[in-house]
Amino acid sequence: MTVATRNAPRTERTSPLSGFLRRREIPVAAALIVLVLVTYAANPLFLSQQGVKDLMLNATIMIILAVGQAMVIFTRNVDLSVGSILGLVAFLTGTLFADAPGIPIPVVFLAGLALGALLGAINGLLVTVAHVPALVITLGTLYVYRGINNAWAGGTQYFAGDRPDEFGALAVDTVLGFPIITLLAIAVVVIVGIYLAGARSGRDLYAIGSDPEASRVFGIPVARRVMTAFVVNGLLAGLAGVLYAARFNSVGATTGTGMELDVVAAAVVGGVAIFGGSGSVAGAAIGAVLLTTITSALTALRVDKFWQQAVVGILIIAAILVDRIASVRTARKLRLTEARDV
Amino acid sequence: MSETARTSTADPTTTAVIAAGVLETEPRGRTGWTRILLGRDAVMIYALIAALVIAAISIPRFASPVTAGFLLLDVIPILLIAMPMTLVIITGEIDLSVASIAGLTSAVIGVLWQAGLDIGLVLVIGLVVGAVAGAVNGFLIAVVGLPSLAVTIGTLALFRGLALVVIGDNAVANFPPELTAFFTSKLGATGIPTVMIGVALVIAFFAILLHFTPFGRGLPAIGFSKEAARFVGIDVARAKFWLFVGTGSVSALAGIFWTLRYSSARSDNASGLELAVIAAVLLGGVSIFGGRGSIPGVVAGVLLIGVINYGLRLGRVSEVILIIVTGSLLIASVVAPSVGQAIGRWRHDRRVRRELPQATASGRPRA
Amino acid sequence: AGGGGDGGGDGSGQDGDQTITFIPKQLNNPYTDVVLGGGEDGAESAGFASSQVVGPLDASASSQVSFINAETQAGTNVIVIAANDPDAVCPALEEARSGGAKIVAFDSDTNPDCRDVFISQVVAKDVALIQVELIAEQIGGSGEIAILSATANATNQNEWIKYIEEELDSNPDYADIELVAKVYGDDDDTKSFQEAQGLMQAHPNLKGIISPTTVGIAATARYLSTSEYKGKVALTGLGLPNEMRPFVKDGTVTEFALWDPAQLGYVAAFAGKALADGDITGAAGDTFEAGDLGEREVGEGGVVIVGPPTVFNADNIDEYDF
Amino acid sequence: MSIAPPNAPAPLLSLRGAAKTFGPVVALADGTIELLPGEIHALVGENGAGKSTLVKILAGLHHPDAGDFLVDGAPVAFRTVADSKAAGISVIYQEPTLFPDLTVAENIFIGRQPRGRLGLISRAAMRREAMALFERLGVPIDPDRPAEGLSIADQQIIEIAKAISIDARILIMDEPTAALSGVEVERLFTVARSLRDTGAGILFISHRFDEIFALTNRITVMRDGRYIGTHDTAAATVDGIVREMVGRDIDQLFPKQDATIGEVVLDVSGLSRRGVFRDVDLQVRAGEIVGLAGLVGAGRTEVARAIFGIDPYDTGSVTLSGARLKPGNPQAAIDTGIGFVPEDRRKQGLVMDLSVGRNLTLTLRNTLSRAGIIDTAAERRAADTWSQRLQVKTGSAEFAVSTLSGGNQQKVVLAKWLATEPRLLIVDEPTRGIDVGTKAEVHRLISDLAARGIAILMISSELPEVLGMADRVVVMREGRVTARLDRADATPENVMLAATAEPAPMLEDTK
Ligand SMILES: Nc1ncnc2c1ncn2[C@@H]1O[C@H](COP(=O)(O)OP(=O)(O)OP(=O)(O)O)[C@@H](O)[C@H]1O
Ligand SMILES: Nc1ncnc2c1ncn2[C@@H]1O[C@H](COP(=O)(O)OP(=O)(O)OP(=O)(O)O)[C@@H](O)[C@H]1O
Ligand SMILES: [Mg+2]
Ligand SMILES: [Mg+2]
Repeated sequence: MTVATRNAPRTERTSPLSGFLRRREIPVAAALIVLVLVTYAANPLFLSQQGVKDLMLNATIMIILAVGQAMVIFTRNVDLSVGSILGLVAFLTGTLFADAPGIPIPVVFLAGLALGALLGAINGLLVTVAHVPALVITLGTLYVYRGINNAWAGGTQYFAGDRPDEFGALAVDTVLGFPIITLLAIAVVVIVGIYLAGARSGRDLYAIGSDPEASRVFGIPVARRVMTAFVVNGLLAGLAGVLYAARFNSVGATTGTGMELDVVAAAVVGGVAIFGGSGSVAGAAIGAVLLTTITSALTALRVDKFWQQAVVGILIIAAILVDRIASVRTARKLRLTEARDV
Repeated sequence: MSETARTSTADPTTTAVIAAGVLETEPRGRTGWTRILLGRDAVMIYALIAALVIAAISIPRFASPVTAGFLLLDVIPILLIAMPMTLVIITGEIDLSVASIAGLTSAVIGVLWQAGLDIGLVLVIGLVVGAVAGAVNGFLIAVVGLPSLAVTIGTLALFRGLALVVIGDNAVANFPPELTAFFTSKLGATGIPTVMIGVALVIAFFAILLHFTPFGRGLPAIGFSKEAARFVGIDVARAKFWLFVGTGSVSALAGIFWTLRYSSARSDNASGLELAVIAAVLLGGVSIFGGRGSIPGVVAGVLLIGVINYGLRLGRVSEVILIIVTGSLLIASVVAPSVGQAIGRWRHDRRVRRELPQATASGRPRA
Repeated sequence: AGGGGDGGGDGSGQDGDQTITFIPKQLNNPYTDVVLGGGEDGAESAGFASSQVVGPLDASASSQVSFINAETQAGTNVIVIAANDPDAVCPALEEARSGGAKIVAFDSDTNPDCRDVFISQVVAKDVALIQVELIAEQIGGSGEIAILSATANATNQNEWIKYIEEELDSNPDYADIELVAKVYGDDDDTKSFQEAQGLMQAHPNLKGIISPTTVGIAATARYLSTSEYKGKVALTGLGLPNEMRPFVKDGTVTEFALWDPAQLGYVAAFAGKALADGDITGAAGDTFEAGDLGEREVGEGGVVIVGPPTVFNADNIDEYDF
Repeated sequence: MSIAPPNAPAPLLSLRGAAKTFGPVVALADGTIELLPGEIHALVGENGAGKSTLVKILAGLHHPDAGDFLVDGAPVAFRTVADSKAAGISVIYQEPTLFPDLTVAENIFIGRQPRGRLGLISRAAMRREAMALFERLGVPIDPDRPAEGLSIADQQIIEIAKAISIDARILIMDEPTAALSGVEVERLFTVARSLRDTGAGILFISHRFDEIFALTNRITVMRDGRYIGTHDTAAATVDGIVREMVGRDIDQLFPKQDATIGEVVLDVSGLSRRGVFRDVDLQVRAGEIVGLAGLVGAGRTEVARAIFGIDPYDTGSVTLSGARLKPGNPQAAIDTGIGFVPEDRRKQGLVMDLSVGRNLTLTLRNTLSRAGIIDTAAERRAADTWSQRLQVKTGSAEFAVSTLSGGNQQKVVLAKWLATEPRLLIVDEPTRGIDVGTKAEVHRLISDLAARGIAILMISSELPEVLGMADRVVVMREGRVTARLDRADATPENVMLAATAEPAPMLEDTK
């Protein structure tokens, strides 16, 4: 008996271009470009210097949150408490500037990151040690963190005037046309992106999301990796919280309320599979930009205000649909050219 | 055939202990009544009773029919939507758009009533709107095969947006007074709202559907393994489609209740209710991964949250404490069983170690 | 609705044993805190045995109802409420009244049928007019303006907007001013911020913005102060001095208005006391003594006016702390 | 006392008296094994004998409740799989554990991907090394495709590639050949022998005696969680091993009973699905067992799934006792009297987290209900009856079916279909991964069913099974039927020829 019945493997590699076009980020990025161009055609002011700056600023905080959320989703978990974490850290930032005048800005950043990481670690611990579903745990901490924020802040709000000007300037000053906080967000995307694509422990996150049980059997330190994802997500939510305080007018008990579903939507729109295992942080970031840009675009297009939210909903669904069609195509191709008779 | 060598490390004691392949001293898996009395649902019901007793003792005026009325009126929307939501989550899906569907229904009936349509017709159209909205979810999820978490985040925005489109910034309040009075009326002196009769019917419907029908038997199978469910002839897509139509329709019912109880139709009615419903369902013991869950547990879960909420409010405890308590309860409800399991495992290991001879005391360095 | 009766019975009547509860639109809101601060002051001066503040954390239409219910059952004598929705709270308030409680609306009115008196900041029309006046002055009497409001359903906001629109249409002084947009920031800082941005893009010739909400005006000011539009687009509306101080100082905002929120709560407490004691019934012409603020009269429709709005600018803003 | 032959080198690994319990279930009472360098050591035993449990202890996945475990003569206590890997142990588990979203190459190297510049993973190097491994195994799999959608056989091959890529000193293979065809098994053996010759020790678990006797040096037998004995393969006989495994003499392996062949029950004609199978004609009569033979990947499972309605088909028709079946509707197929025992019992045959009882009655849910409401007492009775009839070994019908051994799980699958009293039963690899004792039982069951007039379509990759059981054999190759053979003509040569080459002229078409 011979292997004559099997064809030799096809030697030609899939071309880099077609590989690029198959990436899940592409449809979202295309949708974003179309949206921006159409809006620009209708209202040139949309891409004025100030307009572009506003678009970037709007996306910044959502990008950072979406990157963290994507990391957690890759491991087949989810963190619904990010809005509450952001709120707590933003309030901490306000408190630090108010109670310790003259505190160096980097110290505030560190404190914010630390608090975010701590809150993320609590989520991670509950999820990994107690082996309970993240959606339930983080829905719980969503309430608990929000409660703590309310108890701590009460009616106190810190306003722009309570913070040093240099801190507020982070969200105003630009370098090469990019606002400083946007550059921070881009740096986050690049660093986390490289880690997830190029580091062994980063790849583990995808393996865990792809099949948690198999990961355990295979010997991947599942708990440690999931913990890492939650801590990093908390850390990034903390960063977002500090930047929120820099960018927006006031921080108080309700800062960041209701953000969680938007963040998950951004990741999903960006091609992050909700059940883990696939997607990229670049995609999540593009998803964040798309969602934040839609609102601005609709306003710039003077779409009736009552229609705006409906249009956002339709676009979210359209993005998932497009993504789905693309992946069904790939799957069909895999079926018709089965592995061994490629 | 020749045996080259033969060892037997099993000494008589070991053999005795584990004679029939089963540890004699080990408690068996619970069956029958103990299973029911010690199960997850039962614990929720005990917790509910405990909460009621504690509230009655420590909060003046809690133990009165008035409480029953106000408390039930507060939880009815959650209770209603939690029923189909339980079934949806058991099949491993989720529906985040329920509150938006309730809002859309509210907006539609408001506008139609103001336009002068007959109230009966208005309510029927409201229900149809909910069913259609659910069918949209069901189509995208069951037929197209999109993940429900993602789809319903989209329709959460879409349906709420449509509510705004329909009614804009108006509020319609002039519903027939007989009708709105009916929705807050009580059954005699019991304090129980009259509408609870309808709610009880909805609960019974879903309880029977889940626990005593062939359709319901299929749902946990779908939740655990879609593929295996297909191989026993369960039409997974159809089941899911109808479940989403179900959540849509019942959300519409909740929207109608909401509108008439508060006699106010607005686009933002019931907003944010989705997370409260899901929290209650999960507290009621439904596994977010699908497969596990029961209607009695969920009813107890919803009522427990209701009692704590109302009790604390009556005791004028701040809302802040309330959300911390709600969140902690949710966390505790899932962490506690897994702590229990860990303790059980530890005791089992200890018992086994005592009974089985440990071959070498020194030879097993625990790394 | 007979259930409320047995709850209300034992608490009412005896003087000195009366209780008052404030239900704001939402807890932990700085403006609300100032109002409630005045309210608690007033409650003490007026002689209530105890005063409470309860309320939801979100300002949604129906979230106040269960608090009203709990207060009804607790037998509270006076409920002071700022309604998130004028109609949604009605059935619950009716039930409270039939249990013997007196209802005082403040800040944002309920349906007049379900309360005894409404304590209004100011005459709604005055608030509208002063804002139009301020913006007209700041943009030099002509050009495009826009309104950035709170939620699309807010009763008080919509009333002011209605008067603003009427005034712009009818007053020949404002013939050259065109109201080009109304947007809603939902009293959410982020949303208001982005709506402000959107206005600039959608209306390149915009000369001024009126934001009759404290959250909206602050968010818009913050946006303007950090954008190229600073100093080019005028902004006015209703704001808290503490919140607006930096923007007045840096020139983003020249003038804005507000009444003293603490007085609102203060008067509401006294009105409640007068009602509970049976001194007034809420009919037009009734008068009551409002502590340090002197005598107040109940006007048409059971409305009590607290006082005229104050205009804040760089010269006087440091004199206020709320 | 030592189980090693005299003058033998020091054992690589030795486990003595290991015990493991899950709740009240004793999976392993006395797990004992010794692996020498340069040997291939078979571990045999019935389903549920505790083989996989023993493997999981060696892998560090389970912590034993008792017993001694030595690696290179030193006592060890692995806490995680990583510990056992560090000790040079590489394991192929019974059930493939691949990550569907990752590429084939990444699946092989996950956790130890080759690194290039800046310490980042080098995809090119990873692909190169994967290609080299597949070269060695003689199977052309595209290393860049995701593992999603791979056939069980391909998954198993990737598991093997994964294990041998580590250059482990100790290689443990738990039924690696269960899903493989002859060619692939041969390749695997070549690789295993070359590893052995470099001094590695290999533990090999299989239910196929031909493989055990062809490959191994020694055989260890287990029964009911206990060590029974170890033998030199050269000196052992199949009968002797089997007697030790089951503790008794077993019945005839292929107890084919005579049955009266009746009317045509299943009639498939011109069935085609683009890219999967073409023009499949097939008939099965009452009382007849038709064997569907072919190499793995020939499309047999696909045809069966299309008949049952799991997959759609493009053209053709399926008729059951004269009634045309609705395509793509399994419930209609069940209602008209088809039962289907699928090849992947964990994913398709059973709902693993559901109880034994609920699994058994899942197919009966419609028939057990009156006026739309399920009669729960009848449901419990049915579950008890059928689990007793097939002698399913379980603590309680309320235990999750995932706690059963592979063989017992397969019995549950069979039971739930027998309970529907089908007219046609399709069985896909009914004895994959099942021990001899149970296997004979399954065969007897199938034969019984045929004798009672049920039509049986049996897909099997095990030639002796097909030849022993079938009245007629239909052979498929690359999605087409290449031969139809009567029992008399169905010799191993004829079947293999039809399965691998152009149809030879000597093969007569029986249709
Ligand atoms: N996680 C578990 N929980 C409960 N029981 C278990 C578990 N794992 C295994 N068992 C039980 O332990 C016994 C041994 O199972 P094991 O999988 O080791 O058998 P095996 O020899 O590998 O069988 P097969 O040849 O069918 O693969 C079985 O009776 C099984 O039901
Ligand atoms: N999981 C899958 N996804 C997509 N296509 C598949 C899959 N499995 C198999 N195929 C396709 O179907 C054809 C038949 O494969 P299949 O494994 O079903 O054949 P078989 O004869 O039943 O073999 P087996 O002995 O494995 O059951 C393959 O050549 C392949 O093209
Ligand atoms: Mg096994
Ligand atoms: Mg097959």
